Amino acid sequence: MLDKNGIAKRIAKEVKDGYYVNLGIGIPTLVANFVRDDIEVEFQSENGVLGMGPFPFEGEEDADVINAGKQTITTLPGASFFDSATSFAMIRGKHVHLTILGAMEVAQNGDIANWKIPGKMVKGMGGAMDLVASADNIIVAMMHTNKKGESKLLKECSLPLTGVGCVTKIVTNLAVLEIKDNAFHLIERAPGVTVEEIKNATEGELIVNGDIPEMIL
Amino acid sequence: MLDKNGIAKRIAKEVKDGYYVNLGIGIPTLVANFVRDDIEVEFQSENGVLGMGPFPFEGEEDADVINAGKQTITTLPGASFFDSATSFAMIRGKHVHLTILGAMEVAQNGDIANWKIPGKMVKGMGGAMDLVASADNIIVAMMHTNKKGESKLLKECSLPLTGVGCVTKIVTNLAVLEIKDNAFHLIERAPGVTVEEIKNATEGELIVNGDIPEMIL
Amino acid sequence: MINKKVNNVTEALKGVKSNMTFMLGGFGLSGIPENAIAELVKLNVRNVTCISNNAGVDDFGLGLLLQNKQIKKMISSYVGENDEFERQMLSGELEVELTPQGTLAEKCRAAQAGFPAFYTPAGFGTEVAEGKETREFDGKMYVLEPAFKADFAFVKAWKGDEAGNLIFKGTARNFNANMCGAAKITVAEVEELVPAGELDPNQIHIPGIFIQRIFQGNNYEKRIEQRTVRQRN
Amino acid sequence: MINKKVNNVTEALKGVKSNMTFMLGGFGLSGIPENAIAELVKLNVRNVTCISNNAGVDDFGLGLLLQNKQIKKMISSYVGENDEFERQMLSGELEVELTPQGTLAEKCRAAQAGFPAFYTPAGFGTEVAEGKETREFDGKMYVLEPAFKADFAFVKAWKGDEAGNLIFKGTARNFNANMCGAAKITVAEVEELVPAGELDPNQIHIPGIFIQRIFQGNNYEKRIEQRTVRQRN
Repeated sequence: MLDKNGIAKRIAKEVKDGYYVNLGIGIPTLVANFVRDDIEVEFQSENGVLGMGPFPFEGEEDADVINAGKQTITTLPGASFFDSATSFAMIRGKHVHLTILGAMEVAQNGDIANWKIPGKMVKGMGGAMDLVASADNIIVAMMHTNKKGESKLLKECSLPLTGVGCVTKIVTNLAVLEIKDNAFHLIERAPGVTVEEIKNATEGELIVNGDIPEMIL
Repeated sequence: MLDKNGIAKRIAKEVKDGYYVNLGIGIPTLVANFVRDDIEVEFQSENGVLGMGPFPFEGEEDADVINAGKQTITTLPGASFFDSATSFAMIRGKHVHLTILGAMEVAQNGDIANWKIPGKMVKGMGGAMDLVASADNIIVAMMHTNKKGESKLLKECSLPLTGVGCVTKIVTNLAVLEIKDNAFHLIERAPGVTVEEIKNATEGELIVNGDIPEMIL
Repeated sequence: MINKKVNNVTEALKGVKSNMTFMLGGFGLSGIPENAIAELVKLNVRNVTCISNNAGVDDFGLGLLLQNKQIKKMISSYVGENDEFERQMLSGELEVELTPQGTLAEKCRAAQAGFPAFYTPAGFGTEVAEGKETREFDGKMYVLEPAFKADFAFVKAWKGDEAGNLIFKGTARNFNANMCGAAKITVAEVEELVPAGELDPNQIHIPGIFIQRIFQGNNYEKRIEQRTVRQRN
Repeated sequence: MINKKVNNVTEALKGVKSNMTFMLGGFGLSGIPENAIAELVKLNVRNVTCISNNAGVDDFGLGLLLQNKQIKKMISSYVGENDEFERQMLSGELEVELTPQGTLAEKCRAAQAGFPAFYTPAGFGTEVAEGKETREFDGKMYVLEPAFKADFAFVKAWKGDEAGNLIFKGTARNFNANMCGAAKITVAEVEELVPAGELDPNQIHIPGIFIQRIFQGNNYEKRIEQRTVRQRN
C-alpha cells in the first residue's frame, strides 16, 4: 500500500519529456518532487504562471508570486506570468498536456466529483471544471477509499459532478487503473496489495485481465 | 463647397475632450490635423496602437511602427502597443468613442457600403465591418457625389454593404447631415452652398427643417 | 493624452452606490484592490453583488465587506478559507453563484471585448450548466455563458501612468487584467503612478483606454495567505 | 524548461506539405515571418491555404508565394496593393475568403484558446454573414463565426528565448500574437534569440507554451510599405 508520497512518485512516471503539467492541490502538488530531472517539464499554475520552481528561501517570499494553492513560489528560467483568461486559454486550448488532480469520487464512465458535498462543504470548483472539461490527459490522484472505508471508485458518482466522462487514469494507494468501456481496468497493484484487496475496495465494475504486475516505483 | 481639408476641418469639431478616435484611410486621416489642441484626444489605429502622433522625421521611420494605412508613424507619451484581438476588443467593446470613415454609398436608413464594387474593385473590408457594427458614434466623411456626379446619399445602397443601419452623421463637401427616421436631415450647409444644390445632389429622402445655417469652420 | 488620474480613493469611487454590481481583481489575497475595498467598507454601500474569484479571508480582502454584511451576492470560483462566508451562505443571508474559474475569467474578457456570450466546455453535465443552453461543436459539448455586466471594476496594478496604462507584477495580474474595461467604470489603483511617457509603450499590459480612473494607492499590506518556504542548507 | 529551439528555418519547417493550411502573422509588410515565407517558396509546397490579414505586395511577403502560384486560397481582410493577387482572383485561379479584420483576429484567438466559435456583430446584414447563423442578444444582431483550423502558424517576434517566450516590437505584434498556439504547430522566428532566463517573466507577450519551434531568423529586410515623414523645420 502506498502513502501520499508513494502515489505522487508513481504518478511522476506518467510525466513525459516536453510536458506542460497542471498540478492540483494536495497529493498532485507532491508529484513535482519526484519527476525525473533528466526530462524537460514545466509546471503551469492556473492563477497565471508557467515555469514554477520550488518554494522560496525564507525571507524571499513575494506576495505577488504565488501558485493556485495561494502558496508562495519561485520561478525557473524561461518562466512567464499572464492573466487568468490567457491561463485558461492554455488549458481550454489543450496546450497543457497533463492535468493531475484529486477527487472525492470517480465513476466507471470517467465522471469525477471533487468540488462539493451538498449542505456540508461548498468551497467551489476553482479551475477544476475547466481543467477536466478541456484536458485529454487527466490523472486522478486519490485514496482508494474514504475515511469511512467506502470505495471512491463507483458505478456512479453520488456527489455533484465536476466533469463527465473525462477521467482516463487513476492512481490510488492500492492500484493504477484505466477507465474505458464503462469499467475500471486494473493495470498495476501497489507493492504488497493483492488483486482481491483491490476488488474489495472498488465498488464500480473492475476488469482484471491476466496477471496484474506490481508497480515499480 | 469644401475641399477634403475642409471636410476634415468640419469633422474635427465633432471630436470632443476625452475621446478615443479611430480614423479611417483618406479624408478621415486628415482630421487629426484640425483637432483643437486644448482638448485631450487619443487616436487608435486598429493594427495595434493607441496614442498615435505625427509622421516621423525623415530618417526616423521604423518599419515596426505603422498605422492601419501602413504609413510610418510616431507615438505620443502615454501610447501603447497591443495585438489585433485586443485592438478589436477596444472597438467591439465600445471603448473607442468615435469612428470616422469614408464611404462609397450611404443609404437613408444608415446602411453604408465602402468595401467592394463587384467585378471591379475587391480590396477587402479591413477593419471597417467591425468598426461600423460596433461603434455607436460613426461619422462618414465623403464627397456628396461620385466622379460621374451621381449622388452617394441614396434611398438604398446599390453596392455590397459594409454595415446596416449604423451611420448617424455625414459630412460631405456640401453639407452636414444626420440620419434618423429613415431620412437624411440637413443640419448645415457648406460655405456658399444652397439648400437647392444639396437637394439636387441627394438621391435619398432629404428633410429640410426651417433655416439651415452655413457651417462655421 | 487623456488624463485618467484622480487624487485619491474618494474621488476614484465617486458614484459608487448600494445595490450595484462590482468586479474586484485578485486571486486569493494576491493583487486585490486593497484601497478600494477599504473605501467600500467606509462608504458602507449595502446589497452589493461582487464578482471576484475569491472572497478574501475573515479579516482581509472581501472578508471585510462580508463581516460588515454589505454583500448580497458573490460570484466566485472558490470561496474556501473564510468562515464568515460559509456561515452567511449556509444561513441563506448570502447568495452565491459558483462559476468555474476559466469561465469567470472569460465572462470578464467577453464584457471587455464586446462579446455577448461564449461557448465553453467547462461545467457541461454538471449543476453549473443547469438551465443553460448547451450545444455540440465537432462532437464535444459546450455551455453558453453570457458576458458579465457590472457597474464598477476595481483593479490593482503594480505601475500605472496618468494615461491609465497598467503594468502588473507576477501572479498579481490574474483577473485584474481581464476586468479592465469590463464594467461601466474601471478604477485602477497602483503602487506607483508615473507621468505619461515613463512606461515603455511596448510593455503595457493594459492600455489606458480600458481605464476610467487611476490613483496612487497607499499602505499596501499585501498579505500572504500561505507562506511556504524551503530551508537554506 | 522545455527547449523549443531549432537550428534553422529548414528544421523549423519540417513537416510542411502541399495542401496544408498556414497562418502567417503580420499587418501589411510589418511583422511578417520573412524567413518562413522564403523557405515556403524554396520548398515549393502547392495548393496551400493562407490565413493572413494581407497578401503582401507583388514582390515581397506572401506576394512571393502568389507569383509562384503556390496559394490555392487566401483568407484575409484586405488584399489591395497587389496586382498579381487581383489578376489571380479575377481569373478564378485564386480562391479568396474576405473576413472582417476583428473577426479574423478573433478566429485566431478562438483557436488558440479552445473556443469552437463566437458571436460577433461584424458583418451582420452583409454578404459576409450569408449562410451563417445569426442571433440576437440584448436587441443587437450577431453572426456566429467558427475558430480557424490550421496546420502551421508562422509568426515573427522581436526577441524570443529558448523556452519559446516571445516579445514583439511596436505594431509588428498585430496578428502574430493571436496566431501563436492557434495551429497544430506554431513556428516562431525572432530577430534575437536569447537563453531562457534573460527575458523578464513579467514582460513576455506570448508564453512559450503556445510555441512548438523557435529559431534565430536572419537577413530581415523589414520593408516599409508607405514611407511617410515630416520635414524638420
